[in-house]
Amino acid sequence: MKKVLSTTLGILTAVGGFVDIGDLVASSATGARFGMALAWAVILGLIGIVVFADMAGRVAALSHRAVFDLIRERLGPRVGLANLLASTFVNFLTLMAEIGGIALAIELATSVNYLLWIPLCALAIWLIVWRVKFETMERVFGLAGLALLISVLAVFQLHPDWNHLTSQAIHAAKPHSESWPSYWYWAISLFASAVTPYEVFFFSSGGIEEHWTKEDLSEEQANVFVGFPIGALLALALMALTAIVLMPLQIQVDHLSQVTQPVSLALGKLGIAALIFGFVACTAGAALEAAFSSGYAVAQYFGWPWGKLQPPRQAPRFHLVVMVATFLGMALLLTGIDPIKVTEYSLIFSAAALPLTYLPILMIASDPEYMHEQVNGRIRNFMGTVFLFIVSLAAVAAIPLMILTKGGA
Amino acid sequence: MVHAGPARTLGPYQSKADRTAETVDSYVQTALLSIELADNTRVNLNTLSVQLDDAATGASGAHNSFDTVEPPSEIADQLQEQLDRLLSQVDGQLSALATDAHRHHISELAQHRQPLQDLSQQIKQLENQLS
Amino acid sequence: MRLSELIHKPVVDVNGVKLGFLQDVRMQQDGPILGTWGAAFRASSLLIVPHKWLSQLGWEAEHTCGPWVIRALTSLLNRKALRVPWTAVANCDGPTVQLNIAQADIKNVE
Amino acid sequence: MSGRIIDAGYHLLDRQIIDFDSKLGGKVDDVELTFPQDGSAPYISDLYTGTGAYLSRIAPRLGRWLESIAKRLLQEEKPNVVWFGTVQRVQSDIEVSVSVNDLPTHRVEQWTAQNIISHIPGASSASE
Repeated sequence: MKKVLSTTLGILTAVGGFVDIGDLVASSATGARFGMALAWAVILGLIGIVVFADMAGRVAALSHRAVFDLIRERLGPRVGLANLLASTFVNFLTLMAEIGGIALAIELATSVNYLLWIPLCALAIWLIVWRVKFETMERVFGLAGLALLISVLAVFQLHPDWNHLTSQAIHAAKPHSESWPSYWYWAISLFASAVTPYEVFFFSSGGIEEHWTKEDLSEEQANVFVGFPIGALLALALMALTAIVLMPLQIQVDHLSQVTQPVSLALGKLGIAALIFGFVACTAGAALEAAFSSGYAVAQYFGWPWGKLQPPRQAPRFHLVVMVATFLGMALLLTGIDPIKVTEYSLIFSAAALPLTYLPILMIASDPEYMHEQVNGRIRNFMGTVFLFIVSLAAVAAIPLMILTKGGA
Repeated sequence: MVHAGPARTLGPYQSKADRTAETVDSYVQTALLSIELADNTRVNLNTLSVQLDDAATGASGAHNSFDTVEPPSEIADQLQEQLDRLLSQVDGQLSALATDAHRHHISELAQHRQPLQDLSQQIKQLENQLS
Repeated sequence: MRLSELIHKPVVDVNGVKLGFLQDVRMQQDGPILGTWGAAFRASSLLIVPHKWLSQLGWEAEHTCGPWVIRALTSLLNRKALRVPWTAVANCDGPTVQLNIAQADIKNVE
Repeated sequence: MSGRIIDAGYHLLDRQIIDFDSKLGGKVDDVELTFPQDGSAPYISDLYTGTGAYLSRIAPRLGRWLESIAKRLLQEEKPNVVWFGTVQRVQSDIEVSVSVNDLPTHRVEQWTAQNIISHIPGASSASE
């Protein structure tokens, strides 16, 4: 049990990348339209985030410095500021979308309009950041998010044609009813959301909140190699569910309520109850991750005290940033902005933030001044370079594809 | 009604009609799946009514945005009239369905199955003519 | 004077020939004693690089770590970098760092 | 060639300042080079930290304007400066021997704490 508990930071971080509100719908929507053809994008995203989260975790454990603190040090104030603005905008849009996501999930359980839940959800998220210890928050939401494993059970329960699914995934062929731009748009949005920068901010800062040192590298590794694969597994399960149930019926997914239908078919009311609990836990976990990351990025860039290592009074500006981001997000949501659409727009800004986040991490992970004897080996550097190239390619292609397909239409 | 501007040639108008038909048919199928789930008591009432509300608002949203586009020619007029008739019937069925769900009249949901299946059939036929 | 005013300032030799931009000033701990720190860091040499945007992307000559492809690219782009002793600086509060020796006489110091 | 060798920009600029109790005290936003009267090479006498010095590197006019206001407001000649004499250690971050409360960035931190954060219950107690 101790082993599982010690990997909840990894699980919680992975939730933000693979099963936040945007991914719950995106994974389901791609399953309904492309079957398992875009599974490779989730797998590629998994490898990418494992490579970079592991590096960021090691940097945090060895140098006790978090990612955004090092980004400014490596890129200087001007380019660092550009990354800060892009990342903060992504963090804010994501935080807003996740608060909306929690409300949408609660609406599914209560059929009371999601707008009414938003103030309560925003207050709950802020209160958790304000009062709850980091380890406690991480344990609770990391484990609660595992309720989404019900979707894996549902896939087996539907007794699918496994050969058909695996051949779809391997051939990764574009269905004739879909256009190439929308194929690549959805592939890039699945990949980009799996490697969103705030996962790396949260994971490395979380490592410092947990006082990681050289001795904790095995725990760091466990977090990476347990947490992120679980996240990817959940995303692939949701994709498989809609590929099996909704694709034959030509149902396109653009509401959270449609995502529950395959599990309802497979496991009935109990399945839905567990799934909705998983939705609430994952969107809340992702909201906390985005809220913390908003504070982490700004405070670490300016060198202010940050995090839950001390009471709020001793990290006032960090908490101020989180507070403003949370309640500004709430206010915008109450104007009726569609939370699911918001995560798609954040893709544009992560295009700029992606390369400017992962280049400094790659360099610092090989710098003996920070890593002492734990500098990157040849394999980590090779994988890091390959994925830095893929991430930059995705970043360049994201915006034109979004315009071309008018948001994946 | 605010006109979003005429689609100059038949081509774009036809593809707009085709996409609208596809979207509305997707919502009809969603509603049919919800009815089947409700019949087998595999979905709780709250989630069911949200599913049916989303289907109703989704379909009428697609219908409204289709109506805002002015048909550029007589052939397009005929197409618009044909599709519009189908979409209005769908809107009627889906909003009745959503209301039944909110009033917890689960037994009455099944009566909407047949009309929705016919409408889905007709929409699919229209789609085949278009593409 | 502030270091940020010096960094990325163009460097000109005694004949007015532009040599590049000042990337950084190397310091040696042999200045006056300062409080509990000890001997202050005193300027010993300066590094002149051909492009200033490189260091803005973290690709600084002599300090870039990372995979060999990044290190190779950085050293390639910075191959014309020059390290000049601080004694060669005539004055540096104008718009450029003015050296008191000609480009030909500059020998690269470590 | 006695004493340690560093590159001022690389090893000092934009580095995290921490106090003797490793509490975070802002970033090194700039470095002051003092030119001795005898014309010998300049040496590092102070570190700058704070919004004024930071902005001066990105938007010089705006930064200097902000600094002049801070000077007038706080009646101090160099309000956002840390004397290099108080530096204890220069590694991947810069440790100073003074407490974070005496560092320039503490004023705005203190102002935020008193005027905003402490009005909210639970501000001073550790989270459970």
